[in-house]
Amino acid sequence: MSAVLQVKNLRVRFRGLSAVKAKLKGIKDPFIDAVRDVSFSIEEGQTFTLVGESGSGKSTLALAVSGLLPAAEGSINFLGDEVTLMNAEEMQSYRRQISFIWQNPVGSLSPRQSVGALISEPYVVHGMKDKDLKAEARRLLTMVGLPAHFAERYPHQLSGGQARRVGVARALALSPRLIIADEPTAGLDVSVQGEILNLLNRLQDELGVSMFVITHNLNIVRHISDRTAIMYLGRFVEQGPTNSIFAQPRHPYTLALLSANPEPNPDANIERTELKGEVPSLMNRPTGCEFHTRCPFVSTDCNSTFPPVVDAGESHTLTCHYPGKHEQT
Amino acid sequence: MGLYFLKRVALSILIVMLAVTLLFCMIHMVPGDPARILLGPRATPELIASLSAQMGLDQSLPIQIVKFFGNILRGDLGMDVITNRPVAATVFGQLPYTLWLIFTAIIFAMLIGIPLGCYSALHRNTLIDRITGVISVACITAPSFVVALYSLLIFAVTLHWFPAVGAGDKGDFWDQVSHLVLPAFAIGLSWVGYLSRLVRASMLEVMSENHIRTARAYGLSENTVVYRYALKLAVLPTVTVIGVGMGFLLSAALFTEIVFARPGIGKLIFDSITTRNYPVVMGSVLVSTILFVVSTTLSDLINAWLDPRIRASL
Amino acid sequence: MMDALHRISRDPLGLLGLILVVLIIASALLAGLIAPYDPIKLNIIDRLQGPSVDHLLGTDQLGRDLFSRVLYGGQVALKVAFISIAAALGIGVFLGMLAGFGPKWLDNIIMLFFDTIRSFPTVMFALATVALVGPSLGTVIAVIIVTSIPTYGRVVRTQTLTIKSNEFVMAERAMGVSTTRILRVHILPNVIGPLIILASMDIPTVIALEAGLSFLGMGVKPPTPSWGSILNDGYTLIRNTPWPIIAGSIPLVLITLGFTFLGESLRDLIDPKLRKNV
Amino acid sequence: MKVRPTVQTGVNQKRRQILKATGAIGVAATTGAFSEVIYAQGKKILKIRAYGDLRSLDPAFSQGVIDEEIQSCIYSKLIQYKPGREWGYDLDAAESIEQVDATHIKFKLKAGIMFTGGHGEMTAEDVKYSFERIINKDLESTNAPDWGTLREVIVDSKYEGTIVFDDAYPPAWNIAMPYIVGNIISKNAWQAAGGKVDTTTPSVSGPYTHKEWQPKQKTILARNPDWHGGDAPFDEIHIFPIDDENTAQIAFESGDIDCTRVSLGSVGNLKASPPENSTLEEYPSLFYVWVGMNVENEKMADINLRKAVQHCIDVPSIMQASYFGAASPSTGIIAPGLIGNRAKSNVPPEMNIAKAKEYLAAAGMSDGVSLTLDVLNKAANVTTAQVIQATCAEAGITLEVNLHESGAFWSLGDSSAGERYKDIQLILNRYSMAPDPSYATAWFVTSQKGIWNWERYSDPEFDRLEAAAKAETDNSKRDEMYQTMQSMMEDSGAYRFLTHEATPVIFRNTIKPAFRPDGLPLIRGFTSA
Amino acid sequence: MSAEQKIDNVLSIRDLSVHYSTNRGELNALRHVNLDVPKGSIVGVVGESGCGKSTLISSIIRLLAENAIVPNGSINFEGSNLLTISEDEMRAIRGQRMSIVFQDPMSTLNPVISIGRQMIDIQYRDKKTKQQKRQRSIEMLASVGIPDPESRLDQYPHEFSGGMQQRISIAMALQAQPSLLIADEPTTALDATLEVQIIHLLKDLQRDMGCSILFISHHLGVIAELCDYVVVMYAGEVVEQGTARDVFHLPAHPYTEKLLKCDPASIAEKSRSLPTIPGEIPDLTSLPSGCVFKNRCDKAMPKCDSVVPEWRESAQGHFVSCHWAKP
Repeated sequence: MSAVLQVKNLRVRFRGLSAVKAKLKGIKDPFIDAVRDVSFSIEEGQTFTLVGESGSGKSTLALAVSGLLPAAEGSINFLGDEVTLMNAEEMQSYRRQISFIWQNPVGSLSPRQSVGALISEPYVVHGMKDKDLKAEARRLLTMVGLPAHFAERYPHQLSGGQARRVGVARALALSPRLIIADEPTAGLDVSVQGEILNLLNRLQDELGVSMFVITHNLNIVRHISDRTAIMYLGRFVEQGPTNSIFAQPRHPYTLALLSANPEPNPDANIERTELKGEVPSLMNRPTGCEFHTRCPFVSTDCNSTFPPVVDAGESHTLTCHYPGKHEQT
Repeated sequence: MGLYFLKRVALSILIVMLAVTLLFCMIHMVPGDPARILLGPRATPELIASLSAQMGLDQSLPIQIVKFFGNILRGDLGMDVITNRPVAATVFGQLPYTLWLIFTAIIFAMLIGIPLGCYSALHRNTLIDRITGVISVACITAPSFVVALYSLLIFAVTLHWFPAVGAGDKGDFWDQVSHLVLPAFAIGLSWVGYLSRLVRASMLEVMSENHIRTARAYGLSENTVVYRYALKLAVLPTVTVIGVGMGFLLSAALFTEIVFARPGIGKLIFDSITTRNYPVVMGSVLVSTILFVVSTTLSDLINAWLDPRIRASL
Repeated sequence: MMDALHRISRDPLGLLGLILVVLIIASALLAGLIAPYDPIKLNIIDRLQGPSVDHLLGTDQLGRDLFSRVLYGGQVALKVAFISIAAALGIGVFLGMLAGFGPKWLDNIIMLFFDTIRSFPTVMFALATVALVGPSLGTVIAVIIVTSIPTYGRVVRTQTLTIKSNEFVMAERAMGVSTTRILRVHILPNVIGPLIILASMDIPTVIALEAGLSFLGMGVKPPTPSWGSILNDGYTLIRNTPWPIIAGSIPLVLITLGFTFLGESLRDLIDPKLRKNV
Repeated sequence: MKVRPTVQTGVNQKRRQILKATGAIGVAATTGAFSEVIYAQGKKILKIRAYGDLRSLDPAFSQGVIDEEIQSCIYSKLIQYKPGREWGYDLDAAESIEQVDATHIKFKLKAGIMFTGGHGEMTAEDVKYSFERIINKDLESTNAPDWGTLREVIVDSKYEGTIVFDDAYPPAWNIAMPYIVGNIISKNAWQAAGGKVDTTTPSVSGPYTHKEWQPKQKTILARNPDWHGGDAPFDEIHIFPIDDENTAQIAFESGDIDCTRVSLGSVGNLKASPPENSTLEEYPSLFYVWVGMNVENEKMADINLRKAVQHCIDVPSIMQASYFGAASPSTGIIAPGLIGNRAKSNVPPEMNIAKAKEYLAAAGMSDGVSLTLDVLNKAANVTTAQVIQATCAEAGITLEVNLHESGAFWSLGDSSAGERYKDIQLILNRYSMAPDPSYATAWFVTSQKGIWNWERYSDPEFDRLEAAAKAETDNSKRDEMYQTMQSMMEDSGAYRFLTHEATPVIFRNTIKPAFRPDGLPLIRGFTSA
Repeated sequence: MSAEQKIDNVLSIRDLSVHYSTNRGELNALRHVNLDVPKGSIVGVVGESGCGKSTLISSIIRLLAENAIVPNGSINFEGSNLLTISEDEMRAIRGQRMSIVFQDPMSTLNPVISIGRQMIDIQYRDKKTKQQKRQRSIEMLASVGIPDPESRLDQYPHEFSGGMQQRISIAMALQAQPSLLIADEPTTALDATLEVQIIHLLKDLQRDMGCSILFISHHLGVIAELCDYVVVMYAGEVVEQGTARDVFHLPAHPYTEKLLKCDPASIAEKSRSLPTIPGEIPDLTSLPSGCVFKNRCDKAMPKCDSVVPEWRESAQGHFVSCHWAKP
């Protein structure tokens, strides 16, 4: 098994203030780090899942990986090629090999295009117009379990689940090596969520494609993912094999996320790790451990020194001063 | 906020300079020599040449423009070639009349148009809504010179309610007001229609928003919901439109100023362009673009005052 | 399309608008068949007559049949409106999309251009243009094109900015779709529909502007019959006869009602948020 | 006796009541600086319309009738136009004046004519200063040509002087002394003011003083208590610049003004149902309107084509359509009542298509020809152009009418401003006129080509006659010379004379107006009835 | 929740149907809905998109869209039928005895009016001084955990985060101490960790104030954690209702059963093939005869095709509409 994608020490930044404003306010660094010091790799045919709450930098990371946002630092290596150094032509061929499934099932489909046109667009864009576009569209629709006559429909005529299937079909069109799926189940009903996850699993099994899934829904993670990372304020606070993360969450934030998911059982007696307050702004990151403002297990030195990376074995790592402290209380 | 102002002022200066330069170049490409027009049929070629030199017309266009802006910095708008008075005196003498006219017209339009629009929106698809719809759209159409003429014939000639021409006697407030009524009506009428349609549309939109449902869910009286909660949002686009509408208002003012023989900047612009009175053209274009820029800025500020979200983004 | 028509017909004002628009366009197109007289044929003996069976709307100072002139005037009005709005739309859409989708500096330049044009009172710009090239139908059209570009451009820019932030645009970009294709295939169709409705509601304004220019003696060349020149004739003749003004006003009011109600009806149908950020 | 008609006072009270009843109608506050109230009851105020706004109060720089209407009220002249239907003059500042020989005019001023502002009594020195400054090249007065061949004014005594010309200059009696350049100003005051003034004046000597100018709104004249002629009839005169004739008439009907020119189109209605308490009077006018043809234009160079066009134009139709039957066809450029007016034109006013076709055939253009007609964009002109267009079409001449706004129009024939003068083919033109024939013919000499002679008509004989007629003191000879000149113009085919228009005026019966024979108001002569 | 217990119900809906007239014909958004909210309890309404949850809420607060028709049914709230009382009476109830927290906090509050103003405005019925009203608002904000409420009162909605906005909405809703609080998916727009905070807040406030809550959500976990009773809706009908324990442990309707099964949260083991409910909700403008769920039900029998199942009590306090349900 080899890595399809390898990301090392990636940093993505945005301009938070205009140059003039920053000068006026005497702020030296007008930039915001949306993603900071992130490293991970995705193995061939495997699924890597990124979990985090809104604003944690998940989508930014995905866009940076695909070259849609420039990386400020670090490297992104796709099958041996460095994405950050690609010229326009190389980038175009990179785009052929990765594809996206976007968060909003209907909103990610161009509203005035028919489903058929949408599905066959990848071929048009990548100079394969001579293909039988109609046949391809039919093939892909069948593949994602939609009847062929759906090719004539328009996005607004689709239900969430159907639109999501169209999105998947589109992502599969060019037989990519990597699919980046941003919240593939967002906005879908529970019953439909299952269908989409099954579809993704089935396609991965059939096509051997690697997947990079971004979600805030921990419930779905364990069913699709091989490896999971937890993101907070643009950093990975914990990362490891999915089983290990679920079985033995070590970082207090992971713990809180996992326990924040109420089980559909009125008798369930959850020992909940509840977080205080809200996520701090990226503009002024907390000192020391960036999670210390909300951490239920915060200690004196958390607010002054940045925590070390702790190896919890089985390539399970986390960044915390007191990993597993909850077990002691 | 401070930065916003700095940016805004810089941009405004740029717009004003561009606009003045552009129009000045256009007028200069136009045939017609101000000296000839000014001096009339008996002018000798020597006289014409001498006057041209006096007006700086013998210099190249870029130099004239640079000189013009240089003079502005020194607070000098040049001399009106027709009356030999400073352009500033001519322009600022006319400006108040037009400002009052436009101001009155807009107030009139808002006082009638906004409630009308509200009413239509709240009684959507009723007979009254449809009737006000037809009337207000018909108002939009009416060319201001036709409205001006008919209001003169009806209110001045037949009914003798209001005076016909001029702007009234200086110092006699009621006389000035009575001279303002018909022209303001002529300009404002189309805006009544326009504003009422605009307010109706945005009111309908606002009324369908969630927070209105919330306000109702708290049992707030319909009046509170409409006039305190919805209207404030619904007038936001109106404010913008009025701000941007300055150009149209000045144009409409021109027509009424002609028909009512009223002094004003619209008429001044018209006269100075047709007589190729370049210094006055430059001066009045300058003032009217400043007027536009100020009015759009003002409308932005009013919007910011009404809407804290915009305030925050300034 | 049929669906839209069906839905418009359920809105009484929309239906009224549709009927008026169809009626006026048809009467303009068929003026040659319907008009009882040659619109430019002089008949000085029968000048300044009131409405009669012979002359439905009376005659003007040259004895020309006003009804015929109104019908033919429709051709001028529609020509001015459609050509100028189409051209202004074309350029406005192009510049607006460029501003909305392009780099910030280009956006700034285009917006500066828009604001500069908008800062002229329309009439002043018209005056300068007319002084430059002389009054004619072409001049009127040119003036309207230039002064309308900023309005459409701004709307398109705002729309483009909104659409640009939609997920599907990012989706297309991620697929490697070129900027021109995104603009042409994905943004344009979303911008153009609402814009055409907006433009249809501007048609009356354009026609009124033509009337205004005629009033200042800067309209179409004589003897071309236009509603504006009929109105202008009516203005000078007001103490002799009210009929030319009435004749000039009727189609103006009707077409305004028509296009406004049709446009509003379509707008409510397609996008109620359209007028917001003009 | 009140001049403001009682009806109007009533209107005013009514107006105020309405305003008070309806509240401020959304208007707040006034503009502070206004101090005076001139609505005081019992003041006699004459309100009259002018078709344009004041431009200058300096006779050297006044621009035509509008300024002169004001200046003639505040300054004195040796002689003034006599109101009435016949051209003539009355003595004003002059106690006596006579033409002693072809080049000398002797005058004696009345004693005791005082200049306001403490500038003393009017003397011959003031007359000398007033007249000579106009022809002084350094001053660059636009009105210098009105003084023709004036050389100097010799001061003979305190009140006496002699006006000396280089050559005989009969027009001095018609367009100089009683007109713009005849205004006498105070040397003292002018020198103190730096030699020229703008829209204010330091000193006046007429029945009224210049009280205030509100640009584009009105000019206010007030009675001059020190006027030598006694008390002026009005406390104040308000002159309103109103260019639109509809508006002017409405202003009259609504009581805002007491006297105005009305449009020719309204004459019929006003005659049929005259407004209460008012009088309509029709005067001829001195304007002359014609269709000119550019003899140097490639197409128009053929005299046969020009003659064809002359015969294609149906003047009676134009009189009906453009002037509502209130004006009559003209025979040339010199109006009836003036020396040089022709009884008949060579080409009859009615069109003659057959003849036109003959000329076209002679020009080898039987198949038709297309020409352009340049027109100023005023309503009457546009209508005239359309009539011409229609009648020309009957003969096979296709006319394209080009409208121009005034700035562009008035530079059409200017050969110093590009090549546009060459493109003129037909042009509909209208010049104003002062009551001396030389004023009309001066524009059509060879030296005016490319200046005001847009037809580029040139005939050495015409030039010679023009110069001679100007200096001819025998009026019957003058008359004959000017008639000949107009015939020459017409025969060249370059001109088709249309009309002198007309001046219908309406005034309230509460005033007794004074008009020049061409209907222009002599405001200083207005009295209350 | 039987008829005898009716007296104890704050809200009791009987046989309520709501139709919308649309271009495509009559849309039967709600059909013969029965629902009870016992005093002092939290009732959860669960259902997928298009099941009629929002129509249900709109009919309770009587703010239905213009094209809505209510052909039959009654909504009894503290002794008065909300469908028949006058508009003024209804207004007197809204925000006073019954209030509501909406789904999207960002659009629920008026963006151009300060929080304080909005909170004071809704106390318009109280004859208190402005200062007292202000004080009351500060107390409420403090009770929902807004730090420094006094100074934040003059701020505008956009100056608060989504979680804070939802807390404010709750504060406003509970300000008048209503007997019924309707919470329409109040946590959907929030992150999981915030969701937990809000649920706890609601629970605490409910306990302190003793009001009833009608809690609408599609999130089964949240319902299970928070609610005493559960109502399950499907395609405009209430298909099952009972205590939370009954419904979650012994679902009586096949739809409930399937819904519970396919929630990934309830499947602790990693599975590559999750259970689903195949098929789609029927078109509400042209409903099939018989049971609405029959096309997706694997227990469907011929009777289901023709006969609409009755609403019956399958066990003590556990109601269901299914032919399989045992009486």
